Amino acid sequence: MSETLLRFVVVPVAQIAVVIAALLLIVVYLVLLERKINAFMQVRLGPRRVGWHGLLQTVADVIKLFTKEDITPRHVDRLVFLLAPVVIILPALAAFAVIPFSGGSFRVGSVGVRAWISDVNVGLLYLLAITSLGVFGVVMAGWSSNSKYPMLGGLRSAAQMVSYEVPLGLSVVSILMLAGTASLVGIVQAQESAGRWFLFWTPYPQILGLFLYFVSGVAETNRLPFDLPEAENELVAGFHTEYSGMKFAFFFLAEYINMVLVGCLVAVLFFGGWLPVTFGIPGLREPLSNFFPFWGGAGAMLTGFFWFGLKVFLVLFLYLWMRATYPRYRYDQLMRLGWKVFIPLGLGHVMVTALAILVRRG
Amino acid sequence: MFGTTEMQINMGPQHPSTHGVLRLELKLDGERIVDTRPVIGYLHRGCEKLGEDRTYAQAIVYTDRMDYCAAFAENLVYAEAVERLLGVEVPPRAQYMRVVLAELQRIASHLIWLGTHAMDIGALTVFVYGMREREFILDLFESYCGARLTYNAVRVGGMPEEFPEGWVEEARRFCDVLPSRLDEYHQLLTANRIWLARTRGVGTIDGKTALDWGMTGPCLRGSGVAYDVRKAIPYEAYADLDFDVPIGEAGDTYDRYLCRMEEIRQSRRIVLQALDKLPGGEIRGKVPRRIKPPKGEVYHVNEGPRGELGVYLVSDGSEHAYRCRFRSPNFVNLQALPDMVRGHLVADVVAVIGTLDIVLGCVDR
Amino acid sequence: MDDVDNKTPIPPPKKADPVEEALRAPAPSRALDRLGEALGDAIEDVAYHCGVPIVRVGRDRIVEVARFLKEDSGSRMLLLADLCGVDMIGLRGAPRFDVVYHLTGPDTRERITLKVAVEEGGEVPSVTPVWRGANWHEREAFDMFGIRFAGHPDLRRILMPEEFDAHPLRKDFPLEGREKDHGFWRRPEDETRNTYRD
Amino acid sequence: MEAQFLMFLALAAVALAASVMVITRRNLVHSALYLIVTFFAVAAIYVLLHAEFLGVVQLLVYAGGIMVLFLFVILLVERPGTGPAGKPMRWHAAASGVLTLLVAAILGAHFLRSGMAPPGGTAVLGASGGNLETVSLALFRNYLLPFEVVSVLLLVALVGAIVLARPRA
Repeated sequence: MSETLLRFVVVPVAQIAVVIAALLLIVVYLVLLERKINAFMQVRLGPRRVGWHGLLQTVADVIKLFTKEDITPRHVDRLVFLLAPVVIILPALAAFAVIPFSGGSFRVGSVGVRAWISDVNVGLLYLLAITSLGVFGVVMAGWSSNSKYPMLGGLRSAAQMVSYEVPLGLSVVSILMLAGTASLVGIVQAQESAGRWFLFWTPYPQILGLFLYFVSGVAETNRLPFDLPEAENELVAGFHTEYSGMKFAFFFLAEYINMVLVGCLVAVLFFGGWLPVTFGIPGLREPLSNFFPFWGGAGAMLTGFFWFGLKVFLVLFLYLWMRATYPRYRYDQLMRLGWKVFIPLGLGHVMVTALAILVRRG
Repeated sequence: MFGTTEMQINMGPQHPSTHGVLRLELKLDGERIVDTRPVIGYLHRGCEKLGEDRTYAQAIVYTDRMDYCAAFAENLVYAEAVERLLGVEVPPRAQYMRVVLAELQRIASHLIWLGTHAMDIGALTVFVYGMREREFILDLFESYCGARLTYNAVRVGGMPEEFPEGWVEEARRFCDVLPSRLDEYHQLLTANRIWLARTRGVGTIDGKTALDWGMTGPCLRGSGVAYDVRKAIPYEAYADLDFDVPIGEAGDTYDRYLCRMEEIRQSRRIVLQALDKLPGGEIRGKVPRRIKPPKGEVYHVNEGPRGELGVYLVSDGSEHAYRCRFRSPNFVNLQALPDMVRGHLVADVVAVIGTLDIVLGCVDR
Repeated sequence: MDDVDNKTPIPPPKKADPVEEALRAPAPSRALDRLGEALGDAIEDVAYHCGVPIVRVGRDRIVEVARFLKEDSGSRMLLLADLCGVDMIGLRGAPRFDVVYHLTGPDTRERITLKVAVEEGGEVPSVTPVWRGANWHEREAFDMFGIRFAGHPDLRRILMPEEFDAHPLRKDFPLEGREKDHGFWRRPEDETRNTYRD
Repeated sequence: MEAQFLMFLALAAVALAASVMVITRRNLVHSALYLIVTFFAVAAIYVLLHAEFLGVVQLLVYAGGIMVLFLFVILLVERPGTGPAGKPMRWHAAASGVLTLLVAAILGAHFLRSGMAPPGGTAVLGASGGNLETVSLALFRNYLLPFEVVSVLLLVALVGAIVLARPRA
C-alpha cells in the first residue's frame, strides 16, 4: 500500500466511518438518555421493556422507523420534499470534519493518525458556514409539504436560525481573538499553552460568551425552550408534520447530531477540548493527561476522548435538564430576545474581550 | 408591490392542544390572529335528550359523561336539582360528604388544568407532577365508589355509601401532602420568566366583558369579579365552612392561573374543615323509590371547577324529566375565545384554550 | 309524531300537597318588584318555583325587559346564566315553544327566570344586544328546536352538522332508529346514498 | 494539477448548469434552491484555488444569510405551489439575447488576449501562511478607509430600510 493512498484515502475514510458510526451510536443512546433523565426528573421510570432497563428501546424505535411505510403525500413538491431530509442531515454530519476530539496521535505504518479528520485554518468559519446551511433543510421541508402548519414552522425556523446565528458568531469572535487562530485544534492548543480554559481566561472570563453561545446553540438546534419550529402544541409537528418513517428519522437524527455538535463546540471553545479537568492544580496535569502512559500517543488520545466526552455530556445534560424545566417561548418573544438582547450583548462582549486583550498585553 | 393575503388555518378537531375535538378556524395575518371561529359539536351525544328519556335516577349516569374531568360536580348538581324539585332535605352527613368529594374533585380538575395548560406552553414536567397528585384523588374516589373517572357517586336525596374505613385518614394524608406539592408547582412556574412572558397580558378580558359573555368560575374571578356560587347562593354545607374566594386583577392568563392555584389551596382548606365537622347520622334522605316530582321546574346551579354548572329540569309529574337542560360553563366560556385571542399570535391561542380550561365533553354535551 | 290533545286542559292538582305548596311559595324579589314598577305591562304572568320567580313576558317586550333587568341599578342581572328552549307540545300544546332565560345578579345574589312563548316557525327577538353571551345559547336553541331569533348576528347550527335537517330536542324527534336520513354524511357527489350504513 | 483542473471543470459545470436552472425554473423556490447550488459550486472553486476564507465566507454570507432571507421573502409573498403569473414580455427575450452576446464577446476577447492560464495570485496567497491573515491585513491595514466607507454605507442602507419599513403613524 503506497503511503499516499494510506494518507489521503484509507485513513480519512476510516476516520469518517468511525466518526459517523460513533455519532449514530451516541445519538441512539442520547435519545434513551433524554428519556431516562426526563423520566427521572418527572418521577417516572422511562422505557424499561426493550432490553435491560430499556437499553435497546431506541434501537427498536429506529428499526420501527426504518421499516415503516414511507409515505409521500400527493400534494407535495416531490423533489424538494425528498431532498429536505438529506439537506438537513448533511451539514450536521459535515460539521464534524473539523472537530478535534482528542489530542495525541499514533502511527499506522508511516502515517500519523490524529483524532480529527482535518485541521483547516478556517475551521471556525467553516463550522459557522456549514451549520447555517441546515436551515435550508427546514425551509425546504416546510415549503415542499404544501401544508399550512409545516409552512409556518419553516418560516419560524428560517427567522429563528438567521437571528441566532449572529449572537452565535459574535460569541465565537471573541474566542477567535483570544486564540489568534480559527483552527479548532489551534484553539485547544492555545488554551493548553495558556494553562487555563477560555472560560476562565483572565482578566475577562468568557462566561458571558459561553452563555451566549450555549443559548444561541439551543435556539439553533430548535430545542426547548426555543423549539418553536416544531412546537407540537401549536404547529402539530412544525416543518416535519408531513414526514413519516425514514424521512422523519432523518430530521430526528439531524436534531440530535446538532445537539452533539453544540456540545462538542462548547467543549472545544470554552472548556479546553480534550484537556483534563485539573481544578487549576498544576501537578495534576501530567497524570490526568494520559491514563495509559505505556501506550504513548494512543493512550493520550484515549484519555483525551474521556475528558472530551465528559464535557460534551455535561452540555448535553444541561440540554435535557432545560427541556424538563422550561416552558416554551413565543415566537415574537424569541425574536425580540435574539435581536434586542443577545446581539447587543454579543457586540458588547466582543468589545470587552478586545479591551481585555489590550490590557493583558500592557 | 407585493400584497400579503390572510391565511386560513384549521386548528383541530385533531390537534394536540385543543383539549379534545374543538375545531378553530383561524384567519391569520402572518402569525397574528385576525379572526377565530370555534366550531363545536364533534362530541355531541345528546345528553339532554337522554336525560328526558331516562328516569331521574338513571340520568345521573349521563352527567358523568359530560365533564369527565369533574364528573362528581356534574353528578352533584343534577342530584341537587332533582332534590329541589322533590322538596327533599338531604341529611347533614351526606351534605358534608358531598362537600368533601366535590372539593377533592375540584382539586383533581384543577390539577388536570394545570398540567395540560403548562404542557401547552411547553413545560412538560408540570404535567407529570399534576398527574401524580391527581392519582391520589382518583384512588380516593376509587375506594369510595369503585370508579376512577365516571363516578355516579351521588344519589337523589343523599349518598350511596358511607366512606369506607380509613378513607377519611387517607384524605387527610392527601391534604397534608398537597401544600408541599403546590409549592413545587409554584417554583416551576410562578416566577419563571418564560411562563410570565407567555401568560402575562395574554387573553386579557375585563370583568364587565367577561360577565357580558356569561363567563363564570375562575375565568370570571380572574378578571376581578368575586362571584362564586358557593358564597353567593350557598348550597350543601358551604354556608358553614370558612374559605376565601381568590380573585385576580388584570384578567389575563397569569391571573387566572394564580386564581386556580389559590383555589386548590382553598379547596384543601374546605376539605379539612368538612372532615373535622363531619356529623354522624343518616346519609340518605326520605326519597320515594319511584321518583315522581310534582309538576314544576327548577334551575339549579353549583360552582363547578370550571364555572357555574346549571341544571334546568321541567317536570310534568312523571318519572322522566320533561325537559332536561344542562348549562355547561365550558360552552359559555368558550364563546369568549375569539375576543380573547384577537390580535395575539398562534401560540397564544393555545395558551388561552388552556386557561379557559375547556372539556369538550361538557361543551358539546 | 304524537297526536297532541289540545282540547283537554291539564287538570289542576287535586289535593294541595304541603311539599308542593312550599315549592310554589312566592319569594320576595327586588328585581321583580322593580320590573313590575317600570314595565308592569310587559309581564303576562308570574309564578314561583323553588324560590325563584318565573316571569312570563310578551314576546315583543323581551329585549326591553332584559335590558331593564340588566341595567337597572336595583336588579343588576348582569349574568345571563342560561337561555334555552323548551318544547311545550306535551304540556300545553300551543304556542309550541317556550324560550327560557335564567338571569343571575352576581352582586344582588338574586335569580329570576323569564319566559317567552313562541309558536312553531315564529321568531323571538334576540337578546344578543343585551348580553353577548346569548349568542351561542340562541344558536343552540335554534339548532335543537328550530326557534328563530330575530336580529341574531350569526344564526347557524352549532352542535349538529350544518347539513342536518331536523331539530333533535323537539319531542317528536325519535330517540332511536334510523328511519330517516337527516343529511348526515351526505356529500354532493353521493346523492344516491341514503344512510351511512350502506 | 491535472486532478485539480478536472475538479474545476466539474464544479464549473455544476455552477453553470445550476445557474441556467435558476433562470429557467418557473417556481421561485426552485430557482432559489438552484441558486444555492451555484453558490456552493463557486465556494468549492474558491477552496480549490486555496482561497478557503473566501469560500467559507461565500457560503456563510450568500448561502447561509442572504439566500435564507430570499427564501423568507418568497415564502411570505408567494402562495405555495404557484409560479409567477403572466408571460414574459417579448422585448425581454431580445434584450437578454443581445446582452448575452455582448458579455460573451467581451469575455472571449479578454481570454483570447490573456490566455486561459490563471493569474499567479493563488501562489502568493498560499505562501503567506493561511489566507485569513492575508485578507484581514488587506482589509484592516491596506484598505482600511474603503472598508470603513463601505461599512458606513451599509449602515446607512440599514437605517434607510428600517425607516422605510416603519409603520406610518
